[in-house]
Amino acid sequence: MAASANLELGHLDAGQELARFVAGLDGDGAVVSFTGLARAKASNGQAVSCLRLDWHPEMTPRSLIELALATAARFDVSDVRVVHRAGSIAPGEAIVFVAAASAHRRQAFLAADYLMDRLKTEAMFWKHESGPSGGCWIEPTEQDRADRARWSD
Amino acid sequence: MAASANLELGHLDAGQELARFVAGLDGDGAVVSFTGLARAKASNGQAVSCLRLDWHPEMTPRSLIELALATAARFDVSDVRVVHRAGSIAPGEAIVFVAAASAHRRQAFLAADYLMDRLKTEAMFWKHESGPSGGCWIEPTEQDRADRARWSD
Amino acid sequence: MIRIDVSFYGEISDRLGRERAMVFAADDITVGEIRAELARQDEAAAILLKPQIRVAVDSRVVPDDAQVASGQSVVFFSIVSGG
Amino acid sequence: MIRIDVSFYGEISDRLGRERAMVFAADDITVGEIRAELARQDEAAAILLKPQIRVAVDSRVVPDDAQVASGQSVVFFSIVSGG
Repeated sequence: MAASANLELGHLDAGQELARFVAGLDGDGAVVSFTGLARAKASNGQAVSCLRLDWHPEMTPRSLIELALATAARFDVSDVRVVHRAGSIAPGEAIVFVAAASAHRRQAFLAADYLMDRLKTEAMFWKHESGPSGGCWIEPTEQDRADRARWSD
Repeated sequence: MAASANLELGHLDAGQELARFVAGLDGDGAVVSFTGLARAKASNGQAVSCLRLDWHPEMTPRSLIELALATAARFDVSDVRVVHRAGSIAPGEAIVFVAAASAHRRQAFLAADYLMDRLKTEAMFWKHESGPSGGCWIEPTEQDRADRARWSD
Repeated sequence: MIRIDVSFYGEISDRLGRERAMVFAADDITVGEIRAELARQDEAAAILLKPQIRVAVDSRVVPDDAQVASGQSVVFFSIVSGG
Repeated sequence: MIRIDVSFYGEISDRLGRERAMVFAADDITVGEIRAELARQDEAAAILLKPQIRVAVDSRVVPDDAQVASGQSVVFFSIVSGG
């Protein structure tokens, strides 16, 4: 069982991350990945010109590896990976990449799903969207909280 | 809503497929992928030296696109992609790549999950594993059938 | 006279090969009749009588009472599995 | 005398900036007392009294009755969201 996390201040290339993750596996057959891309429109329909993810130098990286480890411990997976952008992100760019590997495809799906639900509500980032009519801070949505509540911890 | 399928007779590069899929999106924020790798050990524990996926020139490609279309129609997704190897596959090589994109991460997870469950039991392939003590044909497992039965169609 | 190309996919191809051409002295024939005729001709083909061996005519899966016309291709196949 | 570095993350940093150093004429102090003192000093800091504003001491999230020693760093932060 392995888990790793990376806080990425530059570019996040989901294809490259998946290729690297798959290359590092030792025999497991099922890999599920999630890639989150910065949206071009805010939930009120207005264009987003820039997303900024504020982060804390100690708490943010630690929250990522703690959530990856919790995921690896909870499911029958051999490897869990999270790469998360911080700083300024243009619409369409990848914000987050998550992958889980298992001998059993259901476990890989559950692990990636669980990790994303926890990242949405617990990763130590503060998200700010700006557009032509100003900016606002983004909190987890009701859906994010409901998704998180599906899991028993 | 888009869906596409490719029967791949050469090499399948999961990272490249994910990169291409993400590059083709138009604004959707959530991408889930599944990659299935040829296992090195059969379910009886013996080494697998080669996996062969037999296929029919018309029925096999059609089964792939039909399952991709059924997935795209069933979930709130903007794009669904399946790439499936055929022919001889060495242990560790990718057999299948599936991706689904949506504005809602739950829908992307469900779509990829559903499509894999259907591919396991309905894609028109015939799987043959060979190893040091001979070969055998692989059918969907009880787990595959149980996974498929979770969906109401 | 009907001439039909029959092929076999999956485990059954180990025993029956990939393809054979069949000729019937009849004007029409069903998938079930072809299945039965193959089992009569060839002991190894008795496996075709198992219900999990499905059949397609011109690449469309059909039931046993489906008619087959001359020149059509018939595919018998074992249980499928992708992914 | 206690000297404590306080910083603010998320929406509260719009109003309170990123960092300020605070000095207290006391031997010990709790997180809750720092919260109250900030709100007293600065009208904009009343937001810190909302329960959803959490606090970490030396990067570990703690409750309001946690003690803070001189030289430790205290982080107040708004609701987090990743992914």
